[in-house]
Amino acid sequence: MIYLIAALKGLVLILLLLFTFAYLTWGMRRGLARFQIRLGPNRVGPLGLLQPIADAVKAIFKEDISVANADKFVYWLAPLISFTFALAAFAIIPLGPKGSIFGIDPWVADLNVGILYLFAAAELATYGIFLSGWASGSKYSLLGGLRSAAGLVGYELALGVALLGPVLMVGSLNLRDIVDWQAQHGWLALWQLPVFIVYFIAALAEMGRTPFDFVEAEQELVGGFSTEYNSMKFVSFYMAELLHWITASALIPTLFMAGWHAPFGLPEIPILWLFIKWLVFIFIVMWIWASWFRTRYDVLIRFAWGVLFPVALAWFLLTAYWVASRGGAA
Amino acid sequence: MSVYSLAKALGITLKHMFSKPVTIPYPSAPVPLKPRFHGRHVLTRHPDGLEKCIGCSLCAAACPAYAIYVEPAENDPENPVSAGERYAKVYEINMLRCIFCGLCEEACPTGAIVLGNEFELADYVYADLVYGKEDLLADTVGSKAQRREAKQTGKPVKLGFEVPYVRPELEGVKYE
Amino acid sequence: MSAFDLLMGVLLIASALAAVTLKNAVHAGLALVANFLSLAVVYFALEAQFLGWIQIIVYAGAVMVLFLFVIMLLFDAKADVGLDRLPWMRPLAAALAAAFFLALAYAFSGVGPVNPLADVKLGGGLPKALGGLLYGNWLYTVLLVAALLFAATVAAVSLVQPQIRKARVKPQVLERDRELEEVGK
Amino acid sequence: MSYYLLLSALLFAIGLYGVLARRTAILIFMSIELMLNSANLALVSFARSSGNLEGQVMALLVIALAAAEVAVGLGIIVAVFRSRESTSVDDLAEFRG
Repeated sequence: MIYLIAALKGLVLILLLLFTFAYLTWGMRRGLARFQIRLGPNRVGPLGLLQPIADAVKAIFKEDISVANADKFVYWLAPLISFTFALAAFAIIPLGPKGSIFGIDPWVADLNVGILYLFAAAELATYGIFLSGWASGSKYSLLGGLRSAAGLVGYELALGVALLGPVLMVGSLNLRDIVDWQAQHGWLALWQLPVFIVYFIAALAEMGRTPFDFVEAEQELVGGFSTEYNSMKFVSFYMAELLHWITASALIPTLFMAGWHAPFGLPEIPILWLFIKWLVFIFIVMWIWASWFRTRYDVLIRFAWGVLFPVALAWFLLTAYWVASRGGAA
Repeated sequence: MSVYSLAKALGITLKHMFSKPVTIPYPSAPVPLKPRFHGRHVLTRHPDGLEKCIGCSLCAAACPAYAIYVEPAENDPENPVSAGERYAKVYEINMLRCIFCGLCEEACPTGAIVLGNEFELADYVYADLVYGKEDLLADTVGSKAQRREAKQTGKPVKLGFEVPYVRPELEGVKYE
Repeated sequence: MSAFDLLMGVLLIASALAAVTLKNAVHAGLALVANFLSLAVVYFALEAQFLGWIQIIVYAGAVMVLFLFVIMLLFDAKADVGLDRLPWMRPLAAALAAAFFLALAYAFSGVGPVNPLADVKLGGGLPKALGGLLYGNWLYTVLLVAALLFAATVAAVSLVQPQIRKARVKPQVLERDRELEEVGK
Repeated sequence: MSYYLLLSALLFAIGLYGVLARRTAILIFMSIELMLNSANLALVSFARSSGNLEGQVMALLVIALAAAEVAVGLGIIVAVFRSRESTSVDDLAEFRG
């Protein structure tokens, strides 16, 4: 019975995420257009609201071409991996308190080691990009794939070490505990400001968004890892990319901004507050996307090892000293 | 690269976000044209109705794309077509060759050929893009394709631009 | 032994066999990733949650990405493993491996079956339970491993950067040297 | 005899076969990882059958060691490839003595 409920919740969550993805493509294109003083898609339906449906129809009916030079098995496997693990990470984000949605817990899984799960999902998701780069049998794709792996080595460490401080303060790897701790003691973004910034920058790299979108890099790599993909296989890569964005925008408030709890003593409504915080981060990422340039990937690696990692490590040691001097986590 | 310039970039895009989009949704909204726009040619007339073109072929000589073909004929003194001795019996411009440079306008001694404002010239058949006198004279509004469509639907020709100024050389041309 | 145990066993052995027999190096690497992932699931079943996640993060995530990265960097696009120069090695290796397996199986035969769940006090293998041990009895071992990791990092960095000194010589100079050498011949 | 110990022994044997039969340094290296993992599996199942967490601690340390080993090993492979344009162990025979 437990498994059935979890499966149903997972299904609902997947559908929700796919719906969010569809309308994020619309919102993203409209939003980016406004940043560039354009209008964006507005022809299909009122305000262009039916655009995602038109896009979906187009993608489905497009001819599915495989490259002759490709490694068939891996070529098919890569989008699947990318898409699956991009979906997986959202499963442990709590959207509200226990039993708040019609008596059902608003999360799919409540893991004691939630943060480890997040890292696992994030790392496995890079395999999709990495393998597609190799399997396409094209040098642009291969370069894109290698860049993604090289970048991963750079930012993943900073991402992990940045979370050590918060985990040490809260004394738990469970996301629910982290959220509840923040409701009592205040936002971790304030307690742990330096690593919050480090985490945000590393998360940008993990999403593959500007300024770290060198994996795709249309101008020099013709689309990078996804050059040789089209039709639904391309869409699943695109989905994975946007799902990373969706997940990270929900994860950062959960980890650092008290998740679903209301800020400033406002009335608590499950989902609503997380949704608002989510929108804020979606907007910030889009804003950065519209404003900044792309870095080279060696710049990211140097930045990650030379700035992000030392800052995160120093802050972790500081937090460890502070927690130890208080005699353990709160 | 500095934090300041990154912040400045963010500020610029944010400012742009709250300014009015520059996009013109063209087919549903008219395009405001610039005063020096080079559109489809017009053969203008004198106020008394006589054609300005005297069939001298200077425009054809000036045309770098060899798009103009003029065949002159003597005017009937009783019933003149143009103000001069001769008039253009045939005046054709191949719109597929024309590069809209305006040299014909420069070369014309009588100011007969003027590059007007129309630009919606797309058509299906090659031959339809060779514009004759009847398509170019001042009282004709719209391209061949537009006029064909207007004839089929029974509505007046719909032009996709606004004329925000008066050009004196476009004598007698009315864009409604 | 449940159906789950059997399934995981089959997955483990099949992916391991694929990893050592597949011709294409990237495919072999992927089989190894599958092996590590199923091993992580086995760890979960054996009440070693933390270890299972670490297995996924470190092995499947970091180590195998490095492996595949090097494979893609060094091999050509198809990454086929070259010709076997010692064809008689294969059956011999199989025979040796089989003998080793029998020896191990004999050595393990005295060990009893896995205890039923009731009388196990592993605490699910969560970090809380592990931490006490890791930073208690095993503290010095952990420190030694940390020192080793640090040494390995330094070694890896210095290993792959030996040509920096060479690169300081200007390419034009190298070219001139090469030409002089050719003239000398 | 425990089922997981049997699996562990089998994995170790497969890894041994890989080490002996493969000719490419990276693939030999991957087989060694397989053997390390089989040892880990044995440790974890010992921990499970004796109700003692120390086996898991040892497995954790082995994973950390493996990470160090991979860093150095791949570094060596890349360095050798740079000077020799090959990753086959047969081409490295002149390293002996």
